[in-house]
Amino acid sequence: MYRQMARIRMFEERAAELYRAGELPGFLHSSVGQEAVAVGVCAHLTPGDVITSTHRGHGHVIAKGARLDRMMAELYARETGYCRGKGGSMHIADLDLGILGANGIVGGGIPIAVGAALALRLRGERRVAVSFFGDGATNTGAFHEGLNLAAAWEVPCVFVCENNEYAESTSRRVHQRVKDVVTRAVAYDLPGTIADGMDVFSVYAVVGEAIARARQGRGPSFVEAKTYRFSGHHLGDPGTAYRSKEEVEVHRRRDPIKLFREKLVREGLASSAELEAIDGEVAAELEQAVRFARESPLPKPETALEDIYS
Amino acid sequence: MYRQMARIRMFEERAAELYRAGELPGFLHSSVGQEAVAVGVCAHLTPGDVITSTHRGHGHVIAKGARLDRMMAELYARETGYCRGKGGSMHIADLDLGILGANGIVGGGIPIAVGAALALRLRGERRVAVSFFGDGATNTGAFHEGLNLAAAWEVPCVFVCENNEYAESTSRRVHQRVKDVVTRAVAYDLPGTIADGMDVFSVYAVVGEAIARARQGRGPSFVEAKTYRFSGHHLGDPGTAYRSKEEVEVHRRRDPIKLFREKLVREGLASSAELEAIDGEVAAELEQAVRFARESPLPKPETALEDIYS
Amino acid sequence: MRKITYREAVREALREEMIRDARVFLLGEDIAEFGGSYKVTEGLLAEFGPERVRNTPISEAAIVGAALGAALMGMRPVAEIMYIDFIGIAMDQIVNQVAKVKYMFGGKARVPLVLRTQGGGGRSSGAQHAQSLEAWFVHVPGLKVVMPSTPYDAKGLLKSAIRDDNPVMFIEHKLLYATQGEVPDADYTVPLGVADVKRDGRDITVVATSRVVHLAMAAADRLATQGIEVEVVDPRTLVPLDEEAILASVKKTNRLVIAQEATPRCSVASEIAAIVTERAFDDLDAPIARVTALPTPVPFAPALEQHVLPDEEKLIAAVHAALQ
Amino acid sequence: MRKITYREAVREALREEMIRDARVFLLGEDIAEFGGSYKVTEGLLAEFGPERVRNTPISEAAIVGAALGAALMGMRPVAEIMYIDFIGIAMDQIVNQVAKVKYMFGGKARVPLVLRTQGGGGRSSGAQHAQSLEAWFVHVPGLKVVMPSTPYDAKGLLKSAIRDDNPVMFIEHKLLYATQGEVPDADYTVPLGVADVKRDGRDITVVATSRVVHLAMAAADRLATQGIEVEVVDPRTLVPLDEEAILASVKKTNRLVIAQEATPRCSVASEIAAIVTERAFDDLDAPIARVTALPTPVPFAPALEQHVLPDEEKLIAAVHAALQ
Ligand SMILES: Cc1ncc(C[n+]2csc(CCOP(=O)(O)OP(=O)(O)O)c2C)c(N)n1
Ligand SMILES: Cc1ncc(C[n+]2csc(CCOP(=O)(O)OP(=O)(O)O)c2C)c(N)n1
Ligand SMILES: [Mg+2]
Ligand SMILES: [Mg+2]
Repeated sequence: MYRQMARIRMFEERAAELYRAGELPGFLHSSVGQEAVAVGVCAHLTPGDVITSTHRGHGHVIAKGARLDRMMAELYARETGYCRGKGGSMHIADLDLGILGANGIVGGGIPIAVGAALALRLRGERRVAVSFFGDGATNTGAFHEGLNLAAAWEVPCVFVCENNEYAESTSRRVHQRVKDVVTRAVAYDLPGTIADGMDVFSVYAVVGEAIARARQGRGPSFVEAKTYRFSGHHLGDPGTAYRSKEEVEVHRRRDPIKLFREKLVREGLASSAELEAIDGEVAAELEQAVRFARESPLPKPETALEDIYS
Repeated sequence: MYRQMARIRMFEERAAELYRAGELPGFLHSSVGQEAVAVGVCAHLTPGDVITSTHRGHGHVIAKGARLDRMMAELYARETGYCRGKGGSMHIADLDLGILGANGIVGGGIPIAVGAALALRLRGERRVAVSFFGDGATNTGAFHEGLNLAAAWEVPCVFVCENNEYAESTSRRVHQRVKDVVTRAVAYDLPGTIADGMDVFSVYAVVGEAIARARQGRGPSFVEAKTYRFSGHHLGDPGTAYRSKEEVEVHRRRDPIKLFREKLVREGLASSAELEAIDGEVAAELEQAVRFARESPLPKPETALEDIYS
Repeated sequence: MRKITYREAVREALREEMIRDARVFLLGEDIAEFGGSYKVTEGLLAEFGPERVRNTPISEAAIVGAALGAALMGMRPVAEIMYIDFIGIAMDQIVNQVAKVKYMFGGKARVPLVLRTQGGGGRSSGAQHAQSLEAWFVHVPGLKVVMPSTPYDAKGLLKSAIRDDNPVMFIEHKLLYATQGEVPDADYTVPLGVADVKRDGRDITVVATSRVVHLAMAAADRLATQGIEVEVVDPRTLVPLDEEAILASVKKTNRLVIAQEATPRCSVASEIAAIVTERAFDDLDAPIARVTALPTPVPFAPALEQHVLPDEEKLIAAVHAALQ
Repeated sequence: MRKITYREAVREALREEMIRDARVFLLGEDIAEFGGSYKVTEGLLAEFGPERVRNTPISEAAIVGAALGAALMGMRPVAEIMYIDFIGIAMDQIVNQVAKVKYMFGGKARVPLVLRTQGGGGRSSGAQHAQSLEAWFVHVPGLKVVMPSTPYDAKGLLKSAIRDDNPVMFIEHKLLYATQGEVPDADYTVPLGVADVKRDGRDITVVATSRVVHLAMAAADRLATQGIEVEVVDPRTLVPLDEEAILASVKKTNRLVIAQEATPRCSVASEIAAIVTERAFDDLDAPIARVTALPTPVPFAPALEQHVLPDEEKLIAAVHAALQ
C-alpha cells in the first residue's frame, strides 16, 4: 500500500512539473492529498473487480493497477498511451484491469458502475464494482438516479465519495446543506459510513466491510472519505481564491503519506530505510515512464478516424 | 374546501365519461382519490403564490383557482381553453393564477418551482412556491437537483409529494427502497413531515406549517402526503395488471371525499343537505363548463404557427 | 407469408434474441407487468422472468448509464426509453458516455447496447410526447441510428442492432405499432446501413423515413394515377446512411423530395439535401424540396397537429412543384 | 476605437445589463469567487453581490429549470453552463420546458432567459470538453441561438439576448476569449437575426460561424493574394437565421462553401446547404461544399485534434474545389 501511495504522489508531482514545463497538453487535475482513499479502497479489489473514476482519476487508476508508463504516455498524447492519445488525463481506462474509465463528466461514472455491478449480479459472479466521485458529484442527477437504482436492484456496488469539501471553487457549505455527505445514503436506504480519508487504515477498514457486503450479495453501500486536495482544482488554479492559506495548512499537516509513514515506522511495520528504498524504486519507475512516454511515437493523424465503431 | 374537492372529483369523473365517449382527444390522468392533497395544500395559497404541477394535474390547478369551463375547453382542444388548444390536459397553465403549468415530464416542474421561489426571494416578497409531484418523481435527477438547490439557496418553496405508491405500473417497492418518501428530505437537510393524504385536515395542518415557514423566510420543506389513485394510470389503463382488487378496495374505503363529508356532518360543520346543495351547484357549473367547451370554436389551423416566440 | 403487426415484429425480435443469447436483457420503465406503454414487451416478463425483463425507476439517465456499464461488462442490454421526448434526461449519458467511450479509450471497448424508444405525433399527445428527435443522434459520431417503417424492417433491423457491437438508437413510431406487414417465420436480419427502395419509379425520388414512408407510398399511388412515377427510398438506418442508394435513385430520376416528421432545421432532411447537392449536383434538374413538420412544438388539438405534421397532400404538392 | 477582448466584451455586456435592469441576475457553477472557468464573470461578485451572482451546485438541470422558473416570474436570468458539453444534463429542461412553455400555455408566458455557454476545441480538452453542439438547439423550435465571433458582436448580441423576451442560447468559443477587437464605449446592441458580411468578395461566398469566421478571414486573405475574392458571411445568430443575407451573397458569387467547427451530419452547415438549394438552386454554379469537423469525437492529442477540426488549409482547398 505504501508503494501505491508513493506511486500516486510522485506521478502527480512529476506530471505537474512536466505540465508546467509545457510538455503536456490539455489540463490536469491533481489528486495530491487524496491518495489514501484510492489506495485504501483498491487494496480490497482483485483485477476482476471494476471501478469507475473521475476527472481527478490518476490515483484511482494507479491504485487499480494501471502502469505508469502507459499513463504517462497518454498524458504525453502518444500512440502508446492507454487511449492511443485519444483520451488524455480524464479518460484513462483499461477494461482488462477493470478500469471502466476516468470521466470528464462529474457524476457520469456512477450509473455506469451500477450497470457493471448489475452485469456481475446477473451472471452470479462474486466480483464487485466501486464508483469513485467527489462531494460536488453528489449534487448531480446521475448520482441520485444511480444510487437509487443500485439500491432498488441490490447490485454489488460500493459508492465511495471523496469529500474534499470543494467542487472546483465552490465550498460544500454553498453547494449542499448536509453536514456529512454520508447522510445522503439514507435517501436510498443504504448503509453509509464515514472514513478518515487521510488515514489509509481508516479507509481500508471502512471500505473493507462495504466491499465484503457487496461480494457476499448483501447489496450496495456508501462510504464518505473525508479528504482534502492540496493543490488547486486543476494545474493552473492556485486554489487560493476560495480558501485560506490557513485552511490548506491545517490539512497539509495531515498529509496521508506522512501519516502513513509515521505509523508504519512507529508500529515497526517498516523502517524508514525500507520506505526510502521504495520511494527510490518508484522514482526510478517514474523516470522510466517519462522516458517511455517521451520516446513513444505520436499518433498518426489519420488514426483520428479509427476507433469510433467496432 | 368541500366545494373544491367536489369540483375536482366531478371534473375528473365527467372528463372520464367524455373521454370514453370519444369526445376528448389525447390521454387523461385522473386524480380521483387524491383530491384531499390538492385542496389541503392550495387552501393555504393566495393568488400571488405559485405552483408547479404534474401530468396528473387537474386537481392542483382547480384547487389553485382554475375555471372549469376553460379547463374543459382545453380538454376539448378549443380556442377558448387555457392553452388555446395547444397544451391539452398535461399543460394547463395560467400565470395570472400562479399556475406555472401542469407538466408532461415527470419531475420537470420541480426545478421550475425552485426558480420561481428564488425570484420571490430575490424580490423580498412574502409569496411562496409549491411543487407537486408523485412518488415516482422522487427518483428523477430533477427532483434531487431541485431540492438540493432549494435547500442550498433557502428559497420559499414547499415540496409536496403525492405518494400513491405507484409510478404507472411500478410499485414503490420496486422503484425505491425507502420506507417513507419523506426520508429523502434528510438528504437535503430539509424538514419533512408525513400527512394523511386521504384526510384533508391532516394535509391542511401539515402543509400549513411548511407554508408558514416558507412565507416567513425560514426556507423550504418537504411534505409527503400518503394517498392513492382509485383509477388506472391513465384512462385506458384499468389499473389491474399490477395491483390487486383488494388493495384498491382497502383504499377506496378511505375515499377522501367520503371521509371529509362524514367528518363535516359528524362535527356539525355542515349538514348533508348543505353538502348536497354544493354538489348540485358544482354539477351545474360543470355542465355549464361542458356546454361552454362544446360550443367553443376549434382553433384555426394557422394558429399553430403562433405563440412560439414573443 | 404471414402478416403481423409492427408491435409484434419488435416483440418477436426481442424474444428471439433473448432466446438466442443469454446476454441479452431488457430494462426500462413499466416494461414488465405492464408490457410497456405501447405493449411491445407484453408477455416477456412471464417468459424470461424479472432478472431479464427489468422495470426501472423513472431515471432515464441511470437507465442508459446502467445499460452502458452492463454492455462494457459483456452483456447485451436493450434499454427502453418510453418516449423519445424523455431522452433529454439521458442525453449526457448517451452522447458523452455511450457514444464516446470506445473512442476515448483508444478503441478498447465494445458497447453492444440498443436503446429502443418511440417518437412521433398524430395522437394529440402534446408537445412533450410527440417529438421526432433522431437528428440529435445522427449529429453525434459513435452512435448508429435506425428508424424502421414496416414490421419486416423492424424485426430484421432490431435483430441486427442487438447483434451489433456498437450502440444503436432504435426509434419506433407510435402510430406504426398497429400496422400490419408480411414477416417470415424463419430467422432473418436486415443489415444496418442498407436502404430499401420501397417503390420503383422514374420521375422523381422521395426519400422518406419512418411513418412518412407510408404517406409517401400513398402519395405515390395517387400520383401514379396522374401518370407520375415516384420512387420511394426508405434509408431505414440513418447512421450509417446508405448514401449510394439515394444518389443512385437521384441519378435516375433527377429530382428529389425528402420527407420526414421531424422539424426542418438541422434535420435528417437537411443532411440528405446537403449530401445530394455535394455529391450529385449535376444530376439535379430541380431544387431539392423538404417536406417536414412545421417549425413549431407539436400542438395538442387535432386540427393544429394535423396542420403542423406532414401529410399526403403536402407531399403531393411538393412532388408537383419539383416536377414543374 | 478602443480594443478589448471577447472575454471583456461579454463581461461588459453582463455588467451593463445588470446595472441597467435590476431583474437581471447570474447563476452558474463557479461564476462567483472564481469568476467562471474562463474568467468571464470575474469581478461581478464584488460589484453585484452574492444574490445577483449565484454559484450553483453541479446541477445543470436545476440551473436551467430554476432560471426558467425565475424568468416566468418576471426576472431576467442569465445562466451559465460551464461547457456546452455538459448541456446534455439540462437538455430536457431546455427542450421540453424552456423552449415549449410559451407555446404549450397558448402564448401566455414570457421567457426572458439567456443560457450562456462555451464550446469548441483546440485546447486538447478531450471529447467531453470540446464539442460544438449548436445544431441540437437550432433543431428545436422555441429557442433562439447566437454564436458571436468577435468582441463587438459578442457584446452587442448578448445585450440583445438579455433584452429579448425569448430564451436565447448564447454560445461562446473558448479559443476566442483572448482575441481582441474594437468595441465602442457607448451602449449599443446588435440585433438578433441579422448576418454580418465580414468581408466583401465577388468570387465565392464562405458562410462561417464562431471561431471559423476567423479561419475564413485568414483563408480569404491568402486567397486574395491568388486573385480570389472571397465574401465571408457570418450569420451571427443561427435562429433566427438571416437567410436573405446568405441568399443575396450566393446570388452575387454563385458559389458557396459553408464552414463550421461542429461535426457535419444534421448540422447548421447541412441546414444552410438545404436552404440554399431550396431557394437559390438556379444561382449555383457549383456544388455547395461543407468544411466541418470530421465525424469523430474530438480527440485529445494535438495532432489528432488538428486533423479533425477545420482549418485554413481545408477551407482554401474547398474554395479551390468550388471554383473549378
Ligand atoms: C456535469 C459536469 N458539470 C460540471 C463540470 C465541471 N467540473 C469539473 S470538476 C468539477 C468539480 C467537481 O467537484 P467534486 O465532485 O467535489 O470533485 P473534486 O474536483 O473535488 O475532486 C466541476 C464543476 C463537469 N466536468 N461535469
Ligand atoms: C421523465 C419522464 N419519464 C417517464 C414518463 C412517463 N410517465 C408518465 S407518468 C409516470 C409515472 C409517474 O409516477 P408518479 O411520479 O408516482 O406520479 P403518479 O402518476 O403516481 O401520480 C411515468 C413513468 C414521463 N412522463 N416523464
Ligand atoms: Mg470535491
Ligand atoms: Mg405515484
